[in-house]
Parts: sequence; structure tokens; C-alpha cells
Amino acid sequence: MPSKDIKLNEQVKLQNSVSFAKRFKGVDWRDYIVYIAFIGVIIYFSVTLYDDGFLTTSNLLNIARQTAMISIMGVAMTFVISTGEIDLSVGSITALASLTAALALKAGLGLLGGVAVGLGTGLVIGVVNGLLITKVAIPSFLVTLGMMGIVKGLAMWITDTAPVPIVHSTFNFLFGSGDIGSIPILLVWTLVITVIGHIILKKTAFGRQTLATGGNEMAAKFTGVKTSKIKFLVFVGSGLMAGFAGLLYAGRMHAGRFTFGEGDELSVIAAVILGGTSLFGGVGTVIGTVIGSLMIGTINNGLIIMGLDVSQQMIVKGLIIILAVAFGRKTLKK
Amino acid sequence: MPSKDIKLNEQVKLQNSVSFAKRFKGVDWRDYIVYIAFIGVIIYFSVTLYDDGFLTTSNLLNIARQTAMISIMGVAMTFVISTGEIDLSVGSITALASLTAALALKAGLGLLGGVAVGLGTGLVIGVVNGLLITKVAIPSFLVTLGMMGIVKGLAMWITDTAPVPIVHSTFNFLFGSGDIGSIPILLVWTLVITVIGHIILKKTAFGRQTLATGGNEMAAKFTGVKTSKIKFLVFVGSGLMAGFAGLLYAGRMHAGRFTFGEGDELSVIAAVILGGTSLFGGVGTVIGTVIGSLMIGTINNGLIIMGLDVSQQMIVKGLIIILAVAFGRKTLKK
Amino acid sequence: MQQPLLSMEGISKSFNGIKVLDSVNFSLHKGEVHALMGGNGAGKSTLMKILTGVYTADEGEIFIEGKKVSINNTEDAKRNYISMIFQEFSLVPTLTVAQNIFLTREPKNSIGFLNEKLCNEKTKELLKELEVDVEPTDVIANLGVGYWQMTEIAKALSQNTKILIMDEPTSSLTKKETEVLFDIIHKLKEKGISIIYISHRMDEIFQICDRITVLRDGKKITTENCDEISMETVIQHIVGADLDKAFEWKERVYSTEGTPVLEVKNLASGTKVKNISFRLYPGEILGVAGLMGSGRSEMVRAIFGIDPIDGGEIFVKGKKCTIKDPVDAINVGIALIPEDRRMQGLILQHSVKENIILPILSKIKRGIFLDNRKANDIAETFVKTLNIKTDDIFKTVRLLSGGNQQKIVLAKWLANNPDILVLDEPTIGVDIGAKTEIMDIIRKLADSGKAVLVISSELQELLAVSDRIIVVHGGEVVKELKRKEIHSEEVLQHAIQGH
Amino acid sequence: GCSQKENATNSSSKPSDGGKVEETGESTTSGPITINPEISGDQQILSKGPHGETAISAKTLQLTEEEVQKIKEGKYKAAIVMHYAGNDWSTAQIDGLKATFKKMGIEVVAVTDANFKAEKQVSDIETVLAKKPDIIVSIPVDPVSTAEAYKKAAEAGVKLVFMDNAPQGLTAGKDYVSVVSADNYGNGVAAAEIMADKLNGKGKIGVIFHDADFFVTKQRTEAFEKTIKEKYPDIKIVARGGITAPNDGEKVASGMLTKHPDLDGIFAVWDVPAEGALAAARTAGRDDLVITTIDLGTNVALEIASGGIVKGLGAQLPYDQGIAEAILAGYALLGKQAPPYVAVPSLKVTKENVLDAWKLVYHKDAPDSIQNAAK
Ligand SMILES: Nc1ncnc2c1ncn2[C@@H]1O[C@H](COP(=O)(O)OP(=O)(O)OP(=O)(O)O)[C@@H](O)[C@H]1O
Ligand SMILES: Nc1ncnc2c1ncn2[C@@H]1O[C@H](COP(=O)(O)OP(=O)(O)OP(=O)(O)O)[C@@H](O)[C@H]1O
Ligand SMILES: O[C@@H]1[C@@H](O)[C@H](O)OC[C@H]1O
Ligand SMILES: [Mg+2]
Ligand SMILES: [Mg+2]
Repeated sequence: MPSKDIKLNEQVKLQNSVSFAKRFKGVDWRDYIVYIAFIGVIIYFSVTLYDDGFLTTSNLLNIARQTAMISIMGVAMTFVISTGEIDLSVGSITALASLTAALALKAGLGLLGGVAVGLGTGLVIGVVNGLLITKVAIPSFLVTLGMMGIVKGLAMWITDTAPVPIVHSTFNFLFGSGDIGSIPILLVWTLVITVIGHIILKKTAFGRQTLATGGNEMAAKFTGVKTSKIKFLVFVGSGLMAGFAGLLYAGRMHAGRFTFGEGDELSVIAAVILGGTSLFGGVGTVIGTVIGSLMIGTINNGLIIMGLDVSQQMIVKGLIIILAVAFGRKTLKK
Repeated sequence: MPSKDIKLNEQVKLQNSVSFAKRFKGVDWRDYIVYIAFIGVIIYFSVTLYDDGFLTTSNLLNIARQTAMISIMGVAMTFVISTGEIDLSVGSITALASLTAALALKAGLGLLGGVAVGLGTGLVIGVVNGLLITKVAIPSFLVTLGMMGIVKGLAMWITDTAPVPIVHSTFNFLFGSGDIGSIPILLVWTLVITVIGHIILKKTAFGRQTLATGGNEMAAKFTGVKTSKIKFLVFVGSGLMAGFAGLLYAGRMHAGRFTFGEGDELSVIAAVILGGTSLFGGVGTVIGTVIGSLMIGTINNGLIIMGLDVSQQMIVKGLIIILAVAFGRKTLKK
Repeated sequence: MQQPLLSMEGISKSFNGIKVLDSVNFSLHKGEVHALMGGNGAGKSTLMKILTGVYTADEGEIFIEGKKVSINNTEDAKRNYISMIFQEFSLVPTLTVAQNIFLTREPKNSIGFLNEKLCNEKTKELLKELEVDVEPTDVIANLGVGYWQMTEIAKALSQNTKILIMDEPTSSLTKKETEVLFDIIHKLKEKGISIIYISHRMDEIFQICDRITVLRDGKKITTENCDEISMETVIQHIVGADLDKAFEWKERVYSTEGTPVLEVKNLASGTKVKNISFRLYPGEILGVAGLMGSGRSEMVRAIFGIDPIDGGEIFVKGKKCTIKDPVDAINVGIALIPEDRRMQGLILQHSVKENIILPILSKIKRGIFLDNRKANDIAETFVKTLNIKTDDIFKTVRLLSGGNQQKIVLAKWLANNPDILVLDEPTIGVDIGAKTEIMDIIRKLADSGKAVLVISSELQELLAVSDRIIVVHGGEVVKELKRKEIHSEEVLQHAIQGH
Repeated sequence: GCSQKENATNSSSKPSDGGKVEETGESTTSGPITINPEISGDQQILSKGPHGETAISAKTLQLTEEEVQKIKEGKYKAAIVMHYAGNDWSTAQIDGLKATFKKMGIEVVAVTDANFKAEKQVSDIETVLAKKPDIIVSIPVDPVSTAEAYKKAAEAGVKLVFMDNAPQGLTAGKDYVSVVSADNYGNGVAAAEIMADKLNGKGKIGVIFHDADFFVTKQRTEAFEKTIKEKYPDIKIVARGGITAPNDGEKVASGMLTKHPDLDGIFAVWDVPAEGALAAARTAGRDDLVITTIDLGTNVALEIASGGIVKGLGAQLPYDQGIAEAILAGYALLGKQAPPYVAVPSLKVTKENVLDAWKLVYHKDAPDSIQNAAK
């Protein structure tokens, strides 16, 4: 009888040649690498770029602003990847949602209207993704790849690639540009979503069932987990959060635009994996994801401040990602 | 919330023993979907775009030319994904290899020199990827993501983003622009690599061990398969084929340029998955991959001839991918 | 006669047009322990999966307390207080023991969040009752098969159940744990809980069951009261023929004079293997006995190059070997049939044939290509020899019954024709007929001059084949017994528990 | 290597191919700073600024020796915030800026590349502000959505000089210094004229346009199509194909040639897609096709020089645009009145003048391969 074994085999992949003996312990170190690497990166830039203003509050808050959308989509993507699925459509959803929200605001639907339309855009796409994946049983990679094109096309088509300015100052304040005291509103949103995401994943039955679905779908099903429902919901969540990220892009840029979020799917997935969530499902950490996102953001920021050429930035960034993981890997193996 | 329907659908799946079995084999329907979908797409465009020259030999050969690099990288990627790993660095490798080959030709190293340098570039990167993945045991997603940045950075840096023209006509003929009789050399290369790849995967011990490694790494190891060696080799192969694709870009465009292959990693992976290879490893088909690549190429070509806007093209292409798979899924379930 | 608690009537089920259950009737009384017996692939698991809503029957009806019920999914089963200990384990390897046991029934605190602490406490109690020493917070994937099984059992017991199905619950358990389980079964029985008990271990059946139903090839052969039927008859019903006395030990002749084919000196590996020494001679069958967790599996893992060796030496045919990888072990002629067939033995989504030929790919090459015809021949031969029940050699291994999967692991190593065959619990889940076949194969191999090392927790089986038995405790060999000197199972049992 | 670039006597190390650097009066020893005096000044500039301003020629800009000295004393810092840093145009522009800033004693503290992503550009602006630059020279990816970030920079007292386009809602002279652009409209006209000339005023052509709301590329296509329609009624535009990524040129051109096998010419909005069109023409065996484009990239220059399928183009003068931007930044630092929209004249390039054009564009001799081809 076909049972849990699909996922079980995948678990095997977590372990690797070197620590073959310590099978499955593969999971542990990943949980910490990203924290170590992140702290390492911060310390390094703080020392070398102290005089260049890296360690100023305003620069650190900038990093928080710049990573907010990736972090927030990353929180939702953590759930998707924890079930062993993937969502490639998030980047294009942010673009479309920024535009629909901007158009709604322009049409005078007001703050709530704009927000509802933007979030609704993400929600609807998430629902369609979820249905195709669970009901028609098409692999999520293909569904969301197709959807990525469809949504991007719609975003280009809806205003014929023209950006739509947003003059609604409350909207712009709440979704991107505002500060509460000296705390950027984007940081507040990131914290709120992170905390909610973390609690859902670690403290609720839904979170537990998400991990169970990814850990071994058949076993979860036998145990009474409605794995299809779980999968459906994580895609809805991912769509919704991408829509929310679209609002944040719109608020930050005072406009909707079809190129927002271009390529974000890869950054989001990278943050999730760097954070320690397994691409094969069953293991996930929201906090890790956000730290992963912050780490990438910090590297981007530090290398620019360092004054490197673009090509040098790319090389060094790639090296840091690999070395950080390799270093953490070595350190923790002992 | 469609949970009830999903549930019902699940039940249908569980009840229907045939589809249940097939579902877990995963192989069966996917193996055919891409063929059915491909034929469907060809027929559709042949009818609707008959007067626009879609069905002319020259246009069909164009499709073959345009998809050659994706197909060839796809053949190697089929092996990578069959082991349950992923290689995101292929796109940037093509760029760097096109440039190193062009520089070697310019430096007067001759045809063989240029080819050796281009292939060597891919080979070396593949070796580094392979070592990091098998010896340092960093997840391939992170290694090749980092490598993608490093290699892209190097490609930008090596000539400071300037393209390098290639005036070596034999090179240009052999690697891209030539025709043998009326058969484009790119089609010849595609066929050669496809046949070799297919034979290796299906007819040799290495191929079986590749699938075994992806199917259950631990069991494969217990059976004496050197899974680390296999993984190392598939990454070397992927790097090498990306280097080869770089030569083909160079020969076709008579130049090396750092933007070649940009985003190709996603197209390549899409072709592989569309072809029926499982993203979780253990199941792979080279022919399916090439058909997947041809199908995407045909859609691109047909939609451009149809005269659609870029936005419309993106929407329709996304729809076709999803519908083709969904349709195949339904048809074959009976 | 009282109305049965459960009755299944006329149940039929086909897969891919092949009938695996054919109008089967089955009934269960309140407080009864009812054994469901039959060879590998007879349809036992399938019948029970129909009862728990994993599959739906093509034909037939299910009645509970006389009322017709329809069980279409696992929730329907739960609603009818039916729960099952699965043969393939319904555990999520990435979650902890406690998280698995309470999956979908997690204790929650006042605001609806998971109460991890309470969950762990409850688990601890359950595990204590079962006398298993694992922590509730251990991640399943890090545990061995035995613990998986105990977790499965704990999971089923923790549920509010009227009908408890146990599909080979003791297959990876040792005597001690099996006894704990039987105590629990008695207690459950007293509480009025009914149990359907599937096992290939004859002695257990007669120890705890009230009635027996035998299936063969998807048909019900008979249902009898346990005290009205003999073991021989049951075996005859299962196998469909008489069995020769496979469990009888016969003294075999071989020489311990020359060089041992395998000699292990002071082997240490990890925390579990501390100091293991033994010799294995050509033609010899050496049994390894010990408790669960005694380090037997780790010992052979180290010998086979899976776990790193921290100390000691290994000699093969007198030559000192460095074994760092299974490939090294295979090259010197060692084969290991691992304990956990799913994780270590099989590639489940590949076919029977592909699994069988995996270790011998280099031997069936023609030029650089694989010789497909030869591969098919070899696979066919082993399917026949080992009597593996499969539609054809191209069937996906995942779809075979538990016992037949185990036979494929055996087949793939026999195909490689090793000099030293190491078997770790080779008969887990294998039916009585196959068990005797496997024992015969082991004997034949030894007769042909090969050496065999067998780890088994089934003492009867160990006693039936071994020429010599070493007892492992705490990672050391604590006793070595000549088979001749062991006059009863109790002697061996005592040696194992003796520390 | 990259380090060479910083050497002001080597005004540019780019494009590759090792052309010889020509002394254009730029050296570390001071003197007045202007753009290349060899650029012809009599041409009318056709482009209008982002707010419809009439262009002032970049030739009129100048910093005297004293002014330069004064700027040097300020020890100013500048950042360059690009939309995309991966083509000859960007590289030459950055080179021009760096060389000129060096002469003005201004340190370039950061160069960023938004890779055509508006949101990345906003982040880049925020990040470089951490280094407290006095000047930011930048080209907005999108005038609408990046406006806020530029406004913030302006409020922080940074002098903004733009390439090609200005963000919406910012006022010249108040929020920013000036916009410097090539005469994109003029270049579109040039490409149309070359096309018409090579086709003898008659034929069917296709247009590969940039399918995005991007100021300068729109301007070019508009100029090309308008010129063809109004001046050359016998040339018909029978196919239009959009691209979003530079690598798409080949696919679009192939499609056009399939559908219209009798096509006589193709205009591509810049050189990289033109190379794709070139590959498509070669494949189709259409050696008689006429391709014109904009921007003097290495590969198209080679094709023009060797009398190939690309017959000519309208070239920008990015290096001098860079010089002009640096001069304008100097104006702002000195408090000197700056014109709101400055343009560098367009340059019509054909086989006849390709070597001279190269020199003008890149401030050095054309690489050997192009020199040889032109012989
Ligand atoms: N999903 C399935 N698809 C195809 N065949 C199946 C499937 N599930 C079970 N079978 C087949 O049905 C038959 C009965 O299997 P089942 O698992 O019920 O046997 P069993 O009596 O439990 O055997 P064992 O003692 O070995 O566990 C086997 O031949 C098996 O291969
Ligand atoms: N704390 C632990 N962490 C990880 N794995 C453990 C732990 N304790 C036991 N195991 C695993 O439990 C399994 C059973 O233990 P072991 O194999 O040592 O006993 P054994 O003597 O082979 O007994 P048997 O094979 O009969 O279970 C092994 O696979 C071992 O790796
Ligand atoms: O011509 C330039 C083009 O190449 C670049 O990509 O964007 C700015 C343009 O002026
Ligand atoms: Mg069974
Ligand atoms: Mg064991």
C-alpha cells in the first residue's frame, strides 16, 4: 500500500554524505546557521563600514524597510514550502495588487476600498492556485509558473504598462511610507506578520498540520489531517500576503506599477531556504525566514555602502551566501 | 471554502484504484501529458496560423533553433532534478562561457581553444558546485543560487559588461549559425545531446543510479551506490552543458555577452518539470524534457506570429501551460 | 449468539483489475481479540484499510452493532471509534513522538493554542505505560524502527477506541516489548475493547487470540475459535499445503579450523557499539541476539561502512580491510539486508525489477549499456524463487504488500551473490511460508560455503538456523553459545535478559 | 580590470577591445571643463524635455579653472544611481561621470544598479544616502514610483542631476538641478532616415519596440514611426513587435520574418534587440534586410563597419552626457544657474563615419576588429 513513503524518501535527502551517520540530524544545524551568519554579517559591516554610516539607526531602519515585502511574503511562503509545495506567482501578484489598489484609490473607492481590492486580488489568485493544485492535482511548480505569467500579463495589460500614481496620503502613510515615532511602518507590519506567522506555525493545530502534510502527506491523511484543505489554505495565504506586499510596494512608491516584485519569488524562496525551512517540506521556521530575508537585505545594503561595483557586489554576495552556510555548517557539525 | 469538494475529490482519488496507483507512480500520466499537449499546441497553431507561415519548414526550424539551448541544458538538468537536486546557476554559466570563449577566440587560441575554454568554464563551475554540494553538504538550492550571482558578476566584470564580437566563421557556423543541408546545426546538436542523454539515463548503470539516488538516497547508499559521486557528476554535467549552451549562444549571436541565458534557469527547470520529471527526484525523462522545451518554444513562437501584445502573450502562455497539464490530467485519468 | 460488534459482509476489492479481496466476510465481538491471518499479499491490510476508510470496497457492506455504516474516509472510521496501527506507519518523520501521537488531537490551552507541555506530559505517561524509553520530544526520523512501532502503538492507544486494528504490531519488537504489549491488550480487552490482530507469528496468535480468520489469495478460508484449531491446521490453511518442519534445527557440518571469512576485533562505533569481537567461518550461520537498542544494528552498520568506525579492526578472509563506505564492503563480498526496508532497502517508486538489479548493475552490462533482457531474467528468477506476489516485475514496489517488499530486499542481495550475507531482522513481516523459504535459503547459502550473520529478535527463528549465537548487550558481546548447547528458548532468553 | 577606470588620464577603459585612448584635453592638471569640443554644434535638437522644455545644447556648459578649483576645496561626494548598469551606454556614461568628477576633486562613493526595478532603485537611493553624498546623478527607472525617494534626497539637501528623465512632481532649479539626455527623438529620426535611404524610400518594414512605459525608448519609437509615416509614405510599417527583455529580439524578429517573408527592413529600439534581429535575419538567409537601431554598441558597430545587415543607427554620446552631468552638478555646488534640460546632439552613424563616430562616442579609437572590418 502506498503510504507515507514519498515524503519519507525525501527526508532521506535532508541528510548528506558527510554526516551520513548522523542521519536526519541535517535539520538541526540549519536552524542556527542563518542566525550565526546574520550576526557575522552585521558585525563585519559594523566594523568595516562604521565610518560610512552602516551602523546608524537610519541605515538599519532602511534595511528593515527594504526587506519588508520579502519578509512578509517569506512568512507565507514558509507555510507553502513546509507543505512541500512552491509558489512562483508571488512576485507578479504584488505587481497586479499594487495596480488594482492604485486604480481603486484613483476611482475613489477610498482607503478601505483600495486595501480590499489589493488584498482581494491576491486572495483570488491564491484561491485559483490552491484549487488547481488540490482539485486538479497539477504540480504546484507548474500551476504557479503558469499563474506567474498570467498575472504578470494582466498587470501589464491593465494599464498598458503605465504606472498609476497614488495620492491618497493615509494609504501611503499606512502602507509603506509612514513612520510611527521613528519606527517605519514597514517594520511594524513585518513584525506583526512575523509574530502572527510564527504563532500560527508553532502554536496552532493548523501549523502543526501544515508541517505534518509536508513531512508525510499520506501519514497525515491517514491520521485525519485534511491535507488538501491545508494545501489550499497555504496557497490562499501566500496569495493574500503577496497582495499585502503589493499594497506595501504601492504605499512605499506612491504608485502601482507592473514591474514591482519582479524576481521577488526567487528572493522569497531564497530567504525561506536560507532560514532553515526544508525545500522538501515538513520542517519550517518563520523566524528563520525573516532573518534570512534580513541577512540578504543587509548584504545588499553593506556592499553598496562599501562602494563596490555592481559586478563585484554580485560576486561578493554570492560568496557570502555560500560561505556563510558552509561556515555555519562546519561550526555546528562539531 | 471548498473543503467539502476537495475532500470528495480526495475520496474519488482514493477509491479509484487505477488513478490512485497512477498518482503515486506519478510517472504515467505526466509522461504523456507533455506529448499530448505538444501535439495539441502544434495542431492548434497549424490551423489558426496556417496563412501566417507557422507551418513552414523555416518557421519550424526556427523553433528548433530557439529552443536548442534550453533543450540541451534541460537534458543535463533532467539528471540533476532526478537526483532531487536543483541547479540555478546554468543561465549565468552560459553568459560567462560565451564570453570566455569569445575572448579565447579573440586572443587567437583558435577554434579548439575557444571551445575548450568555453566548455572548461562550465566544467569548472560545475565541479565547484558539485564539491560544495557533496563535500560541504550545502543544499544545492543555496549553492547554485550563490553561484548564479558569482558567475553573473564575473561575466559582467570580465569585460566590464561589454559584449565581445566573434568573427571566427567556423566557430559561428559550428556553434549556432550553420545549417547542414537545410538542417540547422543547432537542431543537430539538440538531437545528439538528447540521444546521448536519453541513453545514459535509461540504458546505463549511471542513469539507473541517478534515479536511485533521487528515489531514496539512503537505500541507494545501502545498496552501494556512490550517491555523492553521482550527485557530483550530475552537477559537473549540468555545468558542462551550460557551458556548451554558452558556445551555442555565442555562435548564434556571433558574440559573447553577459546577458545571455538570463532567466534561462527557470525555463530549463520548467521544461524538465513539464516533461514529467519529478521535482522530488527518482523519476526522470530526457525526451519529455526536450518535448517540454519544444512546447514552450512553440507557444512563444505561435503567439508572436499571432501578433499578440507582450502582455497578452504572457497571459495566454500561462493559460496554455496550466490548461495543457489539466487537460492531460483529466484525459488520462479515465 | 450475541450480535457482533462489527461485521463486514461480502467485501470485494480490485486493484488494476486484479481482485485482491473476493467476497470476504468478517465479524468481531465486543472484547474479542480476533486474529486475521494469511500469507503475504493475502489481502489482510487491504481489508483493514477498507474498515478504516483508507480504501473503499468495490462491493460489500459494513455493519456496526447491527447498523449499516458507510466508511469513506479516516474520519468516518474515527467517528465509529475505529483506529488502526498501520503496518507502514502513519507517522510524520519530521515531527516529534508527542506531536505524532496527538496529531489532529493536540491538547490546547484556554486561548486555543497548542499546549506542547501538556502534550509531552501525556505522551510521557503513555510511553511509561508501554515501557518504552524514548523522550516525547525525540524527532521520529532520528529513531529506529522499533521506536516507530512503539509510537504507532501509543498513538492508537491514546485514541478513544472501540475497535483497535493492529497490523503486525510486534514485527519490530523484541520479546520484552511484545510482552508489555500483550499485557496492554489484556487490559484493553477487559475494558471491552475489541481487537483485530494481524501477525505472522504463530505463537503470539495462540497466546492472545480468541478467534482466527484465515485469508488466502483474497478469499476467506475459515474462521475458528482458537482453542478448537491447531497450529498445524492454521498453517495449512495459510499456505494451502503442508509445510515441512522448517523451524527444526539440524546440526550442520562446517570447519572452524581455517581462516575466518570475517573477523571483527574490538569494533567500536558511535555510542552504541563499544567492543565487539567475533569470527565468522565459511559455511557458518552465526546468530546475533540482543535486546532492542543493544547495538546489533549499529554493529552491522559499522561493518558495512555506513557508520564510521571509531576503533577496532575488520579482517575479511584474513586480510585487514578498511571499510569506509558500503561500496568498500560490497567489494570485499559483504551484503547487508537492512533492518528498515523502506528507508534503507527500497526505492519505493521504482519497479520490482529496478530494485532487484540495483546492486548488480555492473554485472549485467553489455558494453557500456545495461543488458535489459538479462536484467528481466534475473528479476523474473528471483520473483519466482522467493515467491514474490506481484502482477509483474514492472510493478511499483510501493504497491506490494509489506511482506513482499521485504522479500525484494532479500532478492536484490541474493542476486549479488555475496560471500558474507548479513541479515538484520530478515523476516520482519514475512509470512510463515516465506519464513521457511528464507530459512531454507540461508541454510543453502551456508551449505554452499558462504557465511551468514543473522540478527533476529525472533528467537525461534534464530534457534532454527544458527550454528552459533552471540549475545550483544550494551554494545559488547557478552556471551557466545554453541547452538548445540542451547536446549530451549528459555536458555537463550535468559542469556539475553541476563544482564 | 576595473581599477583602470579610476585613472583620469585613461578617461575610459571601455568598451573593451583595447582601443587607444585619445587625449581630449582632460587631465588631472586643471583647465576648463567642457564636453568634447569636436561634437558638432550646428544640429538642431529635436527632443523635448520631460516637461516639454526646449533643450539647451550641452556644448554651452562650462566650468572655468577657478570654478573647478573652488569645487575641489569643498571635497564633495557623489553617488551614481543607475537604472541598469549592464550596457555600453551605462558604462560609458559612468566613465564620463567618474573621470569628470575626479577632475573636480569629487569622490564617487557608490554606484548602484536597479536592474530596471523601481523598488530596487528606491532602496538604492535610501542606501546611498547613508553615505551622505552631496550629489546624486541618476536615471529614474520610472518617473512616477521613484519620485518620493528622490524628493527625500532633495529634502536632505542633495543636488540631483538626472539622465534622460526627471521624476514626476520635482521641479528643476528647486528640487533638482537639470536633466541631461541624448537627443533621443533626433536619434529616432536618424534611424528612420537611414532606413529610408537604404530602401530608396519604398518597402515594408517592422518595428521592434520596448513594450514598457519608458520615456526615452518611447520617444525613439515615436520619432522613428512618425518620420517614416510623414516623410516616406511609400514605406509601410507592416509589423510591430514588443519586447520586455533585451534577449527577446531574436524571437520577435523571427516571428516577423515568418509572417512577412517579404519584409525589407526592421527598426529595433536599441542595439541589443537589434542584434537579435540580426541573428534572425542571418538565419532566414535575409542578407538583404536593412536593420537600423539606436546606440553604438560594439556588435552593431562591427556589423555596420563590415557592410552587413545593420546599415546604420542613431548614436547617443553617453560619455559626454556624463561630462555634462558632472558639470551641471558643479553648477549646483557653485550656486550657478543651470538650464533645466540639456541635450547632447544626436549622431547619425553609417558605414562611412563609423570609426569617427566611435571616437566621438567613446573618446577612444575603435577596437581593432571594427577597424579591420571598416577597411
Ligand atoms: N494500491 C494498490 N495498488 C495495487 N495493488 C495493491 C495496492 N494495495 C495492495 N495491492 C495488492 O493487493 C494485494 C494484497 O495486499 P495486502 O497489503 O492487503 O496484503 P497483506 O495480506 O497485508 O500482506 P502482508 O502480510 O505482506 O502485509 C497485494 O498483492 C498487493 O500487491
Ligand atoms: N537516542 C537515539 N537517537 C537516535 N536513534 C536512536 C536512539 N536510540 C535508539 N536509536 C535507534 O533505534 C534503533 C534501535 O536500536 P539498535 O539498532 O541499536 O538496536 P538493535 O540491537 O539493533 O535492536 P533492534 O534491531 O532489534 O531494534 C536504531 O536504529 C537506533 O539508531
Ligand atoms: O539607450 C539607453 C538604453 O540602452 C538603456 O537601456 O536605457 C537608457 C537608454 O537611454
Ligand atoms: Mg499487510
Ligand atoms: Mg536493529
